[in-house]
Amino acid sequence: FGLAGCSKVSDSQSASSSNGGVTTINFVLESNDKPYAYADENGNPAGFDLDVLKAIDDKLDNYSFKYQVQDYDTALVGIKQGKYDALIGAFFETPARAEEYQLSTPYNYYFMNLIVPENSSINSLEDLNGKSVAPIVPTDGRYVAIENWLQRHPDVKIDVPTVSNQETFQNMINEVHDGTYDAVYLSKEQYDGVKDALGYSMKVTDVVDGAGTVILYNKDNGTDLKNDVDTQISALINDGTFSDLSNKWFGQDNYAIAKNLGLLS
Amino acid sequence: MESPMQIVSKVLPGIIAHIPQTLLYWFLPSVLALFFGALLCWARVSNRHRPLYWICTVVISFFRGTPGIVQIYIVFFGLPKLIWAIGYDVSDWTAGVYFVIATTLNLSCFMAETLRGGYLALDRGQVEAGLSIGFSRVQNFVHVIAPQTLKVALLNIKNLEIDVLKDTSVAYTIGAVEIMGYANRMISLRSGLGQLWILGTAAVIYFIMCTVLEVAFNLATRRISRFEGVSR
Amino acid sequence: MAELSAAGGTKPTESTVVSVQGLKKSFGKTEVLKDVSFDVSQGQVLSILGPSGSGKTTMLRCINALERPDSGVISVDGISLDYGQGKPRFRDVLRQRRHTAMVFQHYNLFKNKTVLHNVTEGLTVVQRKKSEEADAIARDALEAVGMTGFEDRYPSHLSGGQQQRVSIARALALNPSVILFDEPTSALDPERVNEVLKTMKDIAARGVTMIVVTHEIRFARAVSDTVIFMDCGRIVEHGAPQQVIDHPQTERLQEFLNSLAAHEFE
Amino acid sequence: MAELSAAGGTKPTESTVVSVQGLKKSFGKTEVLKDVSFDVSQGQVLSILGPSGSGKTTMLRCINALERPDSGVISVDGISLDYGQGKPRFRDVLRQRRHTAMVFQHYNLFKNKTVLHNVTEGLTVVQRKKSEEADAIARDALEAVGMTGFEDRYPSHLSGGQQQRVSIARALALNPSVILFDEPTSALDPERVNEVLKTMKDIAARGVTMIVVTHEIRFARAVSDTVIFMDCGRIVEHGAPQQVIDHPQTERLQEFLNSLAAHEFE
Amino acid sequence: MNLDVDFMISDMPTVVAALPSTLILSLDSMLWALVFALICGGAQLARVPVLDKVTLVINTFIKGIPLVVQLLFCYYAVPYVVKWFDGLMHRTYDPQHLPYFGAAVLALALNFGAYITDVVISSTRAIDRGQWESAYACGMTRFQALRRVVAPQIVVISLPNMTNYFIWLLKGTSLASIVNVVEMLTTARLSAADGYQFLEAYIDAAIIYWIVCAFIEWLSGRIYHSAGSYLLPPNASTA
Ligand SMILES: Nc1ncnc2c1ncn2[C@@H]1O[C@H](COP(=O)(O)OP(=O)(O)OP(=O)(O)O)[C@@H](O)[C@H]1O
Ligand SMILES: Nc1ncnc2c1ncn2[C@@H]1O[C@H](COP(=O)(O)OP(=O)(O)OP(=O)(O)O)[C@@H](O)[C@H]1O
Ligand SMILES: [Mg+2]
Ligand SMILES: [Mg+2]
Repeated sequence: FGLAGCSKVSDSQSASSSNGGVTTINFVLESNDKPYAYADENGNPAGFDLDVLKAIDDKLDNYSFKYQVQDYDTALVGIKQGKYDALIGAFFETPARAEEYQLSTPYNYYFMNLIVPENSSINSLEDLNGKSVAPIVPTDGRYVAIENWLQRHPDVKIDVPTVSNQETFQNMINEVHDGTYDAVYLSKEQYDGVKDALGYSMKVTDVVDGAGTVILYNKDNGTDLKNDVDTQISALINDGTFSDLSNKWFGQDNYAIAKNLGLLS
Repeated sequence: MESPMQIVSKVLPGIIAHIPQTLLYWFLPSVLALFFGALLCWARVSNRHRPLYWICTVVISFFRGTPGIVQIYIVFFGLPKLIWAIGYDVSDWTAGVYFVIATTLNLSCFMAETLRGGYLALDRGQVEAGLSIGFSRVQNFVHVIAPQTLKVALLNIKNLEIDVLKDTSVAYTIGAVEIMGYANRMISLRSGLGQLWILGTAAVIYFIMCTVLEVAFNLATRRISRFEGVSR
Repeated sequence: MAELSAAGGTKPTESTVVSVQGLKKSFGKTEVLKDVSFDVSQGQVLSILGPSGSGKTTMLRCINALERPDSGVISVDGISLDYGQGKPRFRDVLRQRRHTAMVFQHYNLFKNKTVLHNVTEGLTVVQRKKSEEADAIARDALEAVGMTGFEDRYPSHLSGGQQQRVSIARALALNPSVILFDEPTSALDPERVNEVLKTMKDIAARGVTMIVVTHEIRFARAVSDTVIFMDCGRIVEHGAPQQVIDHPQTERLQEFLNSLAAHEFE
Repeated sequence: MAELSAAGGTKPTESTVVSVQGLKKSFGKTEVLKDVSFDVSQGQVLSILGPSGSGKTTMLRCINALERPDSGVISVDGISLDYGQGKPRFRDVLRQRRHTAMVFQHYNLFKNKTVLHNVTEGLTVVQRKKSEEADAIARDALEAVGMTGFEDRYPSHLSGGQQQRVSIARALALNPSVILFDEPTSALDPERVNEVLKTMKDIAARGVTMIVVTHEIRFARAVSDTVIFMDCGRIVEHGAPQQVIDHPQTERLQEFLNSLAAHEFE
Repeated sequence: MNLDVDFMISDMPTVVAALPSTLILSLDSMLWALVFALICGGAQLARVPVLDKVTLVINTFIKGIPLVVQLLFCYYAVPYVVKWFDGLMHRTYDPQHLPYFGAAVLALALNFGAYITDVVISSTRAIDRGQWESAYACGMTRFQALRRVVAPQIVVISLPNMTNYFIWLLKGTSLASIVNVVEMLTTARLSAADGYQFLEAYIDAAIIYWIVCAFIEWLSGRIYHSAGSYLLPPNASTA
C-alpha cells in the first residue's frame, strides 16, 4: 500500500506513455481464469495468455508491454474508461463487444467439451436436444458460445439455465453426476483441473464446439497497436510458437484442432 | 484428494500474511469517517446554513443510496481523471488508495446518521449548560456533546466498524488484495477446489477480528456509560 | 452597596453592567417577553419576582444568549448584542457569555462528569486554569454550598437539593462579572436556603452583579438592591425592595404579595 | 379529620393505609435509609421534613416501589410487600402501586405527550376509562392547578412551574388512595403555592391519604396531621405538628427550625 | 467518464423490472430482522436469564461472519434441508427449483437483525429513566409503559439508525444473487454481459436505488416530524 506520489502530468492522460520511441502498453489480464490468465500466489500475472503477450512483445521493438491482473468486471470497465490499454483473458467476440471495444484477431481457440456421466450416450450438442446443461452465468464466455451455437442450429433445443452466481466446476459436475442436469458444458482443460478431486470419474466427449478468443483494446486508442499485434499473432501462429505454448499449457495444439474444425485456415 | 486440513494449512499462512492489509483498509476509513461523519452530522443538525444543509443531505443520500461497487468504480476510474484535469497524474496510486477513499466517503455518510441518532437522544439542557459556562462551540462539542452522543451512538458505531472490517473484502474487485482477495485468488488458482474450506478459513479470521472489535467496543461502552448505573 | 439603578428604559449609567433594552421574545405565536427593559449596575443584586409562566426564565436565558430574542439590545460588561439587527455572530455571543454564569432552574449538571469535574470544567477549559488551581477553587465553591464529600459522585447519584447546590457551586467557581440565578433555592430546605443565600450575599459584597429569579420574597427584600415584578412578559413594578415589596403600587402586585400572608392557611 | 397514628414501630391500626416497617436502603456503601418505620391512617396528611440528602425522596420512591429496599415491609391499602424475602413479584408491585400516585421532584412528565395526554394517560391505559371521561377528569385536574389553556403543549414548551403543576394534576386525576408528593411546590410562586396547597387540602378532606415531602414548614404545620422530621436516613422526630414543629425535642430539629427565623437575614 | 448513454437508456426497463423482487426481498428481510432484533434486544435489555447471554453470543457470531459466507452456507445447506423435508407438507424435492428465496431472507434477516438489535438496545438505554418511572407510578405495567411512553420515544431516537440499516439492507439484497435470487444489481450486471457495459448498467441500478433510498429518507423524515414533534420547537428559533 504505497501512495507513490502524484507527479505533474506530462503529455497525455492515456494509460500508455511513450519514451524515446518505445510506447509502453498497459495490459491487464483477467485474474480469475486459470489456465488462461490468472494471478499466481503472489498476485503476479500468469497463464497462457501472458506467455502469448510476452512472445508478441519480444517481436515488437517499438512497444513495451506492462502487465497487471484485475478482477473481471473492473478490467472490462477499466479498458473502456482508458485506465488500461488492452485486456486479455479468453474473451469471445460478439457484435456488441465489437462496438464497445477494438478487438484483435483470434490469438487462441477455446474448445468446448461435454462432461457427462460415464454411462451416458451423449457425445455431441445435438445429442442434448431436449435436455439440459448445468447452469451458466450469462457473463461467462461459455454462455456466449452455446447461445451462438444454438443460433447456428435452430433445430436443436437445449435448456441452458442461467444463474447469477457461478458455481465451482466441481459443483457443476456433481449436479450432473447426481442427475439434476444432463451435461456440463466445459472445456477439457477445466475438467482436468478438478477431476482428481471428484472421487468418481466422468466421460469427456470430443470437442463439440470452439471459438476464437481475442484481445480487447480501448476504442479510443489508434489502430496502430492492434494492427501491429495482429500481424505478430498471425506470424507466431504460423511459425508454431503459439502451438508450443499451447502444448505447454494445455497438453494439446489448439491451433491444429482449430484447423480441423475449420475455425482457422 | 487433499484433506480439508491440508487445504487449510496451505492457505492459512497467506491469509494471515494479509491481515495487516485488511486492518489498514479498515482502520484508515474508520478514523477518517469518524471525523467527516461528525462534520456531516453537524451540518445536518445545526441547520445553520441552508445550502450547506442541503448539500450534505444530498451527499449523504447519494453515498447511502447507491451501491458500493458504483462508488468504488466512480472513485477508481473517475477520481484520477478529475485530478488529472487539475493537473496531476495519479495513475501510479495503488488500488488500495482508491478503496480507502471510496470506503471513507461511504462510511462517513452512514456514520453521520448514526451520530445524529446519538445527538437526538442528547438532552438540550446539557448543551446549554456547556454554553452557559462559556464553552466555545468546539469546546462544547469536545467536552459535552461528543461524549454524551458517543455514549448512545457507540453500539451503532461498533456495528458500522464491524461491517467496514468485513467489507474490506470488496477491495479485491479493484485489485487491492487483502484476506478475501487472497482467498479468492487461491480458490481460482485451485480451480475452485476446496472453495468452502478456503472461504471458511477466511471467515474464521474475520470472525476473530470482528469478535475482538466487538468485545473492545463493549468494554468501551461500559466505561463510557458508567455515570448512569447505580454506584456500587 | 451600589446605588439603585433608575427604572427601565433610561440610559445606562457608567457602572451599568447588564443592560436590557426593548427585549421581545415569542415562542411561535405566544409572546413571552413584551418589551422588557432594565439596567443593573455593578455589584447590585436584582431580584425578579413573578408568577409561574411570567417569562422570568426566558429572560435570564436571553441574557445568557441561550434563547435568541426577536428584538432588543442586551449588553453585559460593555459587550452589546443587538438582536434587532438579525442573528449576532457566535463569537460575540461567546464573548458576552463569558462574563456571565448561570444557575439553571433544572440544574443541568453534566451527566457524564463527577461533581468535582462539573465545577472544574469551566475553569480548566474556558479559563485555562491549571488543574490543581481549578481543583482548589472548585473545592472551595463546593464547601460554600455544603457539598464537600460528594466530589466523586455523578449527578444521577445525588438528591435534588444536592444537584442544585452543585449547580450553584459551578456558577460561583467561574467568578464571572454577572451571575444569573434561576430559583437557586427551590429544592433546598430552610437550613440550606439560609446558607446559600448567605453565600450569595458574600459574593455580591465582592462586587459580583447578580440577577436572581426567586420566589423567596423575604430574600428579595433583605438582600436585593432592586426588585422587578414581572407578569405576563412585562415588568409591572421596578424599584427598591422597600418600595416595591412594602408599598406595591399596582393591584396585581398587591394581590401577589397578599398570598404570602394567606400562606398561613388559617 | 383522621386521628393521629401512633409513632413508628407499632402495629398498624385498622384504618392504616400506608405502613412502613424497618425500611433499609443503601446505594453502594452509602446507607440512605436506616431502619425507618411509620404508619399513616386513611385520610391523613403526613409531612416529611428534613435537610437536603436526608433520604426523603428515596423513601417516597421505596413506597412507590421504584427503588427496591434492602429490607423492610411496606404495605399500602392492605397490599404488603416484604423486601426481606427477596425481590417481590412485579405483579404484586403493580397491584400495590395502583393504589398510589406520585408527584416527582423532577416532575418526569411524559416528553412525547401533550399536557392533556400526560394527565389522561393513566386514566385510559391503567383505569380503562373512556377517552371523553378521561378528558373531562383531566381538564378538571388541570383547572385545579391553573393549567387550563395549556392542554396541547408538550412539556418541553412549559416553564418549570407549569411542568410541576401538570405533574400534580396527573397525580390528582388518578384519584388513588394515597398520593406521594415530592416537594410539590418547589418551583411555584407564593400565589400558586397557596392555590396548590388549598387543592391538596380539599383532596385530603375527601379522604385521600397524602405523604408530602416539603420544605414549606408552615404548610406542614397548617395542613398535616402528622409530621416526620428526618435526618441522615433516620426519623428523628415524629408526631403531631403542634408537637414536632412548635415543641421540638431534639437539638437537631431545633437547629433546623431556627434557620427559619434566620431567614429574615437581618 | 466514457459512458454508453444509449445503452443506459435502453437497459433501464430491464433494470426497473427487477426492482419489485429487490423490494420484496428487502421488505421481507427487514420485517424478520425487526422481529429478531426485538426478541434479542428485549432479552438483553430485560436481562432475561440465559436468553440474554445466548442472544448476545448468537449476535456476535452472526456479525463476525461476512454476509457472503452466510449466504453461501445457506446456498449449500438448502438442498440438504429441502431433501430432509422431502414429501412433508406436500413439497417434493425438485433440485432445479430450490427455495433459495427463503434462504436469502433467512440469511439477510439474521444478519441485519443482529445489527438492529444494537439499535434497539442503544436507543432504549437512551431514554431517561424518569420516563419509565413516571409510567410505573401511574400504575402501568411494563408493557403499557413501553407501548405508551417509551416506545414512541425510542422510535424517534432510533430513526436515523433504522434508516441506515434499511438502506443498507436494500443494497445488501444484491448479495442474494449468491443464492441465485434474482435482484436488481445482478440483473443489471447480467444484462450488460453481451457488450460488457457493466459500469453503465451499474449506474442504471444506482439511479433506481438512489430514488428508492431518497423515498425511504423522505419517509423517515416524515415519521420524525410526526412522531418526534415533541422535540421540535413550536416554530420558534433558538440561538
Ligand atoms: N420552549 C418553549 N416553547 C414554547 N413556549 C415556551 C417555551 N419555554 C417557555 N415557554 C412559555 O413561555 C412562558 C414563560 O416561560 P418561562 O419559563 O420564562 O416562565 P417562568 O417565569 O420562568 O415560570 P416559572 O416560575 O414557572 O419557572 C410560559 O408560558 C411558557 O409556557
Ligand atoms: N441513585 C443513587 N445512587 C447513589 N446515591 C444516591 C442515589 N440517589 C440518592 N442518593 C443519595 O442518597 C441520599 C438521599 O437522597 P434523597 O434523594 O433521598 O434525598 P432527599 O432527602 O430527597 O434530598 P433533597 O431534599 O435534596 O431532595 C443522598 O445523600 C444522595 O446523595
Ligand atoms: Mg422558570
Ligand atoms: Mg429529594
